[in-house]
Amino acid sequence: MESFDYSPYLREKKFPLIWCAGCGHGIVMKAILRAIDRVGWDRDDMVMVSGIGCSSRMPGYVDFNTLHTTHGRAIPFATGVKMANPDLHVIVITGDGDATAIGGNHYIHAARRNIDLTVVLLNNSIYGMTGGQVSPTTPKGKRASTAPFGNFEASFNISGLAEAAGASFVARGTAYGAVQLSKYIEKALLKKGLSVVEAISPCPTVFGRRNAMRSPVEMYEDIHENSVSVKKAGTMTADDLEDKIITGVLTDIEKPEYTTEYKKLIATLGGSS
Amino acid sequence: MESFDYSPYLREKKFPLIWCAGCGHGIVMKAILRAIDRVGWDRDDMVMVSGIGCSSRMPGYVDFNTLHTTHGRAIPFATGVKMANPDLHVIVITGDGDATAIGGNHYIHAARRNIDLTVVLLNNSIYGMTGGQVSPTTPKGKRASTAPFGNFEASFNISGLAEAAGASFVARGTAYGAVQLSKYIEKALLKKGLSVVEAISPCPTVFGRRNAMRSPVEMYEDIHENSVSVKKAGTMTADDLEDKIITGVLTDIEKPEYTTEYKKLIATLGGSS
Amino acid sequence: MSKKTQQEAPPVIEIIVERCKGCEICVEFCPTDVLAIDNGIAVVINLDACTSCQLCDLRCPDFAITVK
Amino acid sequence: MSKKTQQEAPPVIEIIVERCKGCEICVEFCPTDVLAIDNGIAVVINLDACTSCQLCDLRCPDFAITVK
Amino acid sequence: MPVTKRDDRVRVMTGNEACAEAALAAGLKFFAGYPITPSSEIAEELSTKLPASGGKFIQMEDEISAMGAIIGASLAGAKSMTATSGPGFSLKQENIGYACITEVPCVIVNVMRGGPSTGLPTMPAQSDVMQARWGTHGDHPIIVLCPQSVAETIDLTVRAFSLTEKFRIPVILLMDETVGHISEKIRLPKYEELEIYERHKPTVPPEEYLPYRHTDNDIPEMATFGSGYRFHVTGLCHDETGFPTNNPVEIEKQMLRLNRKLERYRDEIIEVETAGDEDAEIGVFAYGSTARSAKRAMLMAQEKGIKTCFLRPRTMWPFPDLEVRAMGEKVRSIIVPEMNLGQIAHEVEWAVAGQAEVIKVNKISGEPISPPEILAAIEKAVK
Amino acid sequence: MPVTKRDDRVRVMTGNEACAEAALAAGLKFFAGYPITPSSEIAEELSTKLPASGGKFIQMEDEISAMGAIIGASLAGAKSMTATSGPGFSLKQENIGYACITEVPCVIVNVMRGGPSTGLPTMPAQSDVMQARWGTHGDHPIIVLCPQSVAETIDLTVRAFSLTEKFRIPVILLMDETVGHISEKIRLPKYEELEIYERHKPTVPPEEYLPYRHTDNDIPEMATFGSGYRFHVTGLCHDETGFPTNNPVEIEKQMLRLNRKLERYRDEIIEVETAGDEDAEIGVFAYGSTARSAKRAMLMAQEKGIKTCFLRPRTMWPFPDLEVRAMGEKVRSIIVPEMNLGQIAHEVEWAVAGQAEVIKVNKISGEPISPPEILAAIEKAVK
Amino acid sequence: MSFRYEVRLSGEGGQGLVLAGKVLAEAAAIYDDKNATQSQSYGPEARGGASRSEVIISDEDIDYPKAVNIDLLLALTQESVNKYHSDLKDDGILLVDSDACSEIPEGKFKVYGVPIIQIAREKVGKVLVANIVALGVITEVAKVVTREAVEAAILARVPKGTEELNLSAFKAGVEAAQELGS
Amino acid sequence: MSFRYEVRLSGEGGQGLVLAGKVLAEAAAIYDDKNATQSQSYGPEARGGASRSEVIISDEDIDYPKAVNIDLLLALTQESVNKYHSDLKDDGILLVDSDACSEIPEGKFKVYGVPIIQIAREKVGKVLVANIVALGVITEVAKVVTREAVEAAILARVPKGTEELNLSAFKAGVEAAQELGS
Ligand SMILES: Cc1ncc(C[n+]2csc(CCOP(=O)(O)OP(=O)(O)O)c2C)c(N)n1
Ligand SMILES: Cc1ncc(C[n+]2csc(CCOP(=O)(O)OP(=O)(O)O)c2C)c(N)n1
Ligand code: SF4
Ligand code: SF4
Ligand code: SF4
Ligand code: SF4
Ligand code: SF4
Ligand code: SF4
Ligand SMILES: [Mg+2]
Ligand SMILES: [Mg+2]
Repeated sequence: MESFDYSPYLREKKFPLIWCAGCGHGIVMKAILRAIDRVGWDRDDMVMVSGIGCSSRMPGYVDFNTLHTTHGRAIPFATGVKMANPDLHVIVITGDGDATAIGGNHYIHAARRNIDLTVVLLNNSIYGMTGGQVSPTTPKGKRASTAPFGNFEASFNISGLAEAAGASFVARGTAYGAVQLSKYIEKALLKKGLSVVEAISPCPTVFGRRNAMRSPVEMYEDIHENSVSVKKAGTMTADDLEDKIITGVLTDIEKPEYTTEYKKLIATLGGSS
Repeated sequence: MESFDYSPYLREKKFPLIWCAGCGHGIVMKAILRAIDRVGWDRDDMVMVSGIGCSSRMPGYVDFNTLHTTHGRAIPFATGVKMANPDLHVIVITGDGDATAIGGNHYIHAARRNIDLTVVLLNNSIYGMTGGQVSPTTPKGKRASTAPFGNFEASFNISGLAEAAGASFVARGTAYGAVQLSKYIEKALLKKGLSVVEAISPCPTVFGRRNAMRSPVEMYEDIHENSVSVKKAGTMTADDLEDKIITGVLTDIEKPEYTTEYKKLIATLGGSS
Repeated sequence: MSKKTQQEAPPVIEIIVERCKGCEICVEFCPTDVLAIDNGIAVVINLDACTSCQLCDLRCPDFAITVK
Repeated sequence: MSKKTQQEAPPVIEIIVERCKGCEICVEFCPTDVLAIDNGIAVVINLDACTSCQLCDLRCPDFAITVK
Repeated sequence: MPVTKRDDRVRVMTGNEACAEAALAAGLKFFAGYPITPSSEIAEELSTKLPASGGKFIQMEDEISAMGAIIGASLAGAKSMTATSGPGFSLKQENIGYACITEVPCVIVNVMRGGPSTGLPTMPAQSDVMQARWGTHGDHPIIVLCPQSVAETIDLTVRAFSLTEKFRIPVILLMDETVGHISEKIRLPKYEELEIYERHKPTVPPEEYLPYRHTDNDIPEMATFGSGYRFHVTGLCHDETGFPTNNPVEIEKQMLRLNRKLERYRDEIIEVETAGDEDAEIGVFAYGSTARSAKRAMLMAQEKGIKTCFLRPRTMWPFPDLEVRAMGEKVRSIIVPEMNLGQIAHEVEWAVAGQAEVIKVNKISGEPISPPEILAAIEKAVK
Repeated sequence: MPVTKRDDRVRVMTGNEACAEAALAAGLKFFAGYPITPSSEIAEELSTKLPASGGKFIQMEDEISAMGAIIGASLAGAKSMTATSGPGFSLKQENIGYACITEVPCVIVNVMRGGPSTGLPTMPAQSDVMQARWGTHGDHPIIVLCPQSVAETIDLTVRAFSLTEKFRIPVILLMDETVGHISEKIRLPKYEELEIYERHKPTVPPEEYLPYRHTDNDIPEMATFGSGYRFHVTGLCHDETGFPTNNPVEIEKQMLRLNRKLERYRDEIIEVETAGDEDAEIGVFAYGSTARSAKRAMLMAQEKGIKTCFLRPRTMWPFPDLEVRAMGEKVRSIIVPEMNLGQIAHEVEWAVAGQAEVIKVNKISGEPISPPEILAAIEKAVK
Repeated sequence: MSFRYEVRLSGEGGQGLVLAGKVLAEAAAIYDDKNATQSQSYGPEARGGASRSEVIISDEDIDYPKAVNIDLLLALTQESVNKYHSDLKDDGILLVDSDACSEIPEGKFKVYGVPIIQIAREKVGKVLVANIVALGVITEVAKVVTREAVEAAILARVPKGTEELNLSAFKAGVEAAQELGS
Repeated sequence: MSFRYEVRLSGEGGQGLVLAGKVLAEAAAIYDDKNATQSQSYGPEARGGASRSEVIISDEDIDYPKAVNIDLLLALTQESVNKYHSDLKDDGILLVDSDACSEIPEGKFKVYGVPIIQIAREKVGKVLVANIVALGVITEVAKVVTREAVEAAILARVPKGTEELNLSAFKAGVEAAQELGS
């Protein structure tokens, strides 16, 4: 078996990647590129939009139409891109802080509208870029630079939130389980509607170190041990599931998609787009 | 039986109310005041905080500490009030636009933190104050000044969203069923944690007229016909439940409350608050 | 006390005209047709029928009607 | 072709040193201990053991290692 | 005798309606907004008319996202606009800065009401004129146009699109509540005859394309997402390639180019109206709806024998400093009536640098300034 | 020979740490923030130290909510602060306007980095100085302080709290990345000896309390939520009672009172540092970290025999116009070095009104301006 | 000096005075080829109807678009009479709903009392069209727009299906004015 | 003129140069009663460590806090040697990690080569403390802070439990410098 050749998708001049040694974001990026390759879309038709954060630096490295926006606002920018030209395939790259702290409202509204974007949310449970502040997904008790005594806020179930808001496809994968992750992303890309893939992506530098996980490898092993497939999770008790990462496709439903509905409206009114 | 005497709670000099003839907001306001009366809290310890909208004009009429903030931001202001003085009872008055359009993020984050606020969300499925634009709760197909061909966006289940985000108490009542509504509000007030009461409150002026409901009374009758208790809803099919208003207590769970946890932290650190 | 007997005084329905907006809610939801709208304002037209059920008060959005 | 036979050439493991950050992921997750870190960079220490399973490539966050 | 409309292009419409109408004429294809008084009618009009003309309208969840959406749409090739008022304008500032540094064409309408905060939602003011220039953080270029009437709203809306597409600088159309809500008789332009500027696209092959090239004219060509030019756009300081850089030389080069566009094309961007006596001793400087009172006041003063002249910026920013200075060199006093506490009078003072006395006529009560109020100031000044 | 610390109050700390430390000393009880480079250390410090001193720290979901939360907390009686940088500062603008019109005391720290937009997150700039004055819509009063060093960050943070509590005007502490991140030797003040201003509370019985009373001193007494004074606060224009009004007379009366505070207490609010030769021919006007280079440049110029003087605003807004004018009347040229494109130089030009030449020294590359660069401008000016 | 005619329509929110103003302005501007502007004052936010609507008609450009020296004031409530009559010109016209406004202040203006709302209710059958009845009266007493122009403007503005109703309201207003013998 | 000593510590992010700078500044300021500032340059956002840390020591107020005329440049990588050596004073000191930096540019400055990282790894047992080893060398060759002050500052800054390790790193640096015979 040949290694997958990422180079056609890369801006190799921009390498090495800005991310720290062992950061999961690079693994997720690979999973995305393999998924796109399988789907077979033309690079000219691909748009990758991100907010601000370590994760949001990804668009700089991929040879698509790329848009690195403001913190938390990737989804609105992507909404504009998609509405202006519904033929473009728009992927949103975002982090837990970007999508669920400052950008939480756009996240739920995009889900409500069910607009055809694929949101890959790199969840490292921390604000990586700014040096390790607590995020809405930091688990209770974990330390962060602004949770010096351990976080005592509850954390979001961000996939659950997307479902409640109306997303038509939600899945969760991990940087450890990179093959499956890529499959979920592929499904998400193909879904006509708002799809979210939450990718658990370890941050060794500012999360791991502060929480007694000394090496990147340790963090990946940790993910490995705590991952439970959605199927298996169905057989487990809530107690057993605490602190577990449930992976798999969590929601997959058919609903009217926003730009498609809009096209119909235009057609009804006799406008040509 | 004597009529309930609202006057001790009112700023009667500010009457008549700014709301249109038949607007549900006044009925909800009464339900709130009766609930507060039953709970027996001192007016000096009550803070009512609102955003911007017709609904958000309520604080001007009640004789508490009252705070009419910026559009969508009532919850953050209320969070500051409550944290600075956890002995105050803080009620947030907000509208569907205020809480779930521009303010959606604060709404879900307050639920996540489970901070002890009572949010009464007056849902009239429209932006009343600005003249009838579509809101995130406008039902599909209904007309609004910015949905001239009928709304084709999906609408939020705003109670469901609060639950998914972590609220510890969620209930839904209506201006028609004002007695029950007041009971839900009472429970919400007594709940230690973030509680949401969604109050279905008709807007005859800019919603009703545009949607062929010619009189306020018609709108109340409509609510009456479409209301289904949560108990009864359990026995109905999803199809039957379409367009129905499910009323009752939807969530009521015990979880650690934010300001209480913070107090503990201060105590641990030996700080005195 | 709450049971209505013949000896009891009839209820007193107070309508604050400055507040009433004539929305007809009290009129339509009064179970015994005690009220009506006159010149855009609620008025009592059949006090005897009033059962003091308070539904008019409960639903009046404008704090304009009370029953004692 | 994908079945490994004795006649086949051994896999070619390419490590782009400018990209490698020495995170040890490839080293630790290689099932057959083909790799090691030397002076902060991944190096091949036991090519013969390589089964071309690609796990190193799959998980290298820095696009630094490929197996052909 | 049945009456028939004499001229098919004659209409009575509000400034807000005119803005929507003109935007469509200029080729608007995407509008994202969030309702706010007194701008909502622009969105309402477009929610009907855009889809009918094949464009797209969306009501976003807030003003921040509306601003983000129009930038995204513009990058995907659509002429884009949003409309709001003070509170929403404040919220849009961060993303306006993004459009500035990434040089994405877009039009932002602010129909000014009284402020700060919720202030006076239904009453006119002109108190966002400084914010329009300085509302977002960091040095940035911005163009601001101020119509005084419904008819001029048509012109300046069309012009806003031309300027933003040509110079790749966001353009703010700064109306006031009076202009937005007044109904006036206008004559629609012939749309076929409008001068519409289309974005300058690259002609080089994609691999040679530099999205932030230091071109001779300081305006890089702009490709469209999906057109085969795969480029990168970021709000970080970037070099010619569009990728982030920490190199101080490259940073400064780009930032200076960006900001230089305003100076370089100043004369093309700035438009003023002048009127009145050549040998005036009193000048009146006014803009937006207040300028209508000001001009009337000038006429009244002239009737009373006071030599008066009038200067009105249709372009507020870049500020018409030379024009103001020229007036300052001619007259004894300049009267500056504004529905604010003297924001632009400060700029007038700066521009005249002591050459003439600057007299402020301010009103922030939510009421417009009337001709007699300005006349009184003129009369006092000549005494 | 073991070394022992000589003086217990001597520390080496960064400007950001100093800001947190001083805020606690001034009585800070509530901080709400959202992380952003280069301000995050202020929040990080306070997340540890506030609860330990009985105060509250909260990281909100964004900057808008952080700003809202501190206003709420202030109304409930807590001295409140937030800290951010450019992008977050832009987002806070709407609610800053709310604090202005409702006269709620609060301190907003902006540690300036390069802009616009994401710009240069880790590099210093001074390009939000105009935004600090005009960032929110509507006419509004605001006070802005600019420390040049870690030691001065201590002073001005304490002062920020005093000014905001005394005048009921939001105070912006405008640091720059250099001041925020530099570690310097300082000597902590004796906290017991600090002059701390506490909010002026009403003494009348609750039923007589007018939250926006037209007091003689233009500063209404401020009650606390929960203290028995049940009053109403709104961002709409309101009258003395705090309730909304559409009455033009009442509106204007309140708005004028609000804005008048800045003029009336100008001399108490404005602080400048002056240095150099009485008979200088060249003046240098600088602020923030750039002022350190500027002062060095002045000394270097003096060594070369050039009579030079120096003016540094510790208070940036209200702008020290009289002080600048006085300098302008004395010197031939004023050099204004800034890490922006000349934002404050424009104000200097306005203030001197042609009395002196104003020479801009600007740098927006993310690098600080060095003494030799300023010296070069001085030398060129004397030629 | 040029011709400028200022009309202020005042009453309560919901009485359709903005629409009446727009119709008047359109009649003058589109059908009578004059210049015209219409503006209004709102309540606290956009929601409620405006309680004051102003039309300026002129044969020149209209600079200041607010009424300051009113030629005709329509007042449908006593409150508006009290509030606005002092803005009337010396030879201006005060047109009041004679049922709603009993106290008529002293002044040099002419006063016409017409039971506008009653006419709408009783003659036309819909209180809602009182604004159009008022337009009829105004057209007749002010004589700045032609009847035909106003009719055309009404037809262009009112919802489909209500044309007849509105035209008859207009006619009722015109007739009531004629009875005044003006 | 007054005494001003400028130190630049350069290398890669993650080598602890900011901490080393802070320790040096604190040694001078708190324990040696001089004035001192420390500042740094960051990468694209705050996340990564800084790759450049500067300390100014003076007996006066320090106005411009950036190094412009460097007295001592520590370079732990060849890249930093290349990038920064030209900022050195004529009689300045270039201190390089002798393993990492093989090409030493011409200049009037003095050059010291010490295998700092190797000492940390082999003599002290932790690459991580290379920054403290470097501090030892600097203290010895620069002679602007006392050894005691630096030791006290190290103890005040390093995490509990690592005091011994860091002190021995410092000592190893001092000794290596002494071997240079300076
Ligand atoms: C408006 C605004 N606020 C704050 C910031 C600072 N900031 C940059 S990235 C970031 C958090 C990123 O966290 P996340 O999205 O989880 O990405 P990660 O770095 O962890 O991949 C923050 C707060 C900003 N750039 N803009
Ligand atoms: C930042 C900002 N954006 C927009 C507005 C305009 N605005 C005022 S109220 C409102 C909607 C209110 O709707 P809702 O909360 O549902 O209240 P309702 O009037 O229906 O009771 C809007 C959009 C504003 N005041 N501020
Ligand atoms: S800080 Fe964390 S998230 Fe950011 S690049 Fe480093 S490891 Fe990845
Ligand atoms: S517009 Fe609607 S919500 Fe607002 S007051 Fe009127 S009826 Fe109520
Ligand atoms: S419900 Fe109240 S406001 Fe409505 S008609 Fe009856 S009394 Fe009047
Ligand atoms: S109390 Fe009951 S019966 Fe009496 S008027 Fe009211 S609703 Fe009718
Ligand atoms: S996983 Fe990649 S970066 Fe990490 S050590 Fe191996 S080759 Fe190097
Ligand atoms: S391909 Fe598999 S066996 Fe070979 S080096 Fe990589 S991980 Fe090890
Ligand atoms: Mg993260
Ligand atoms: Mg609503």
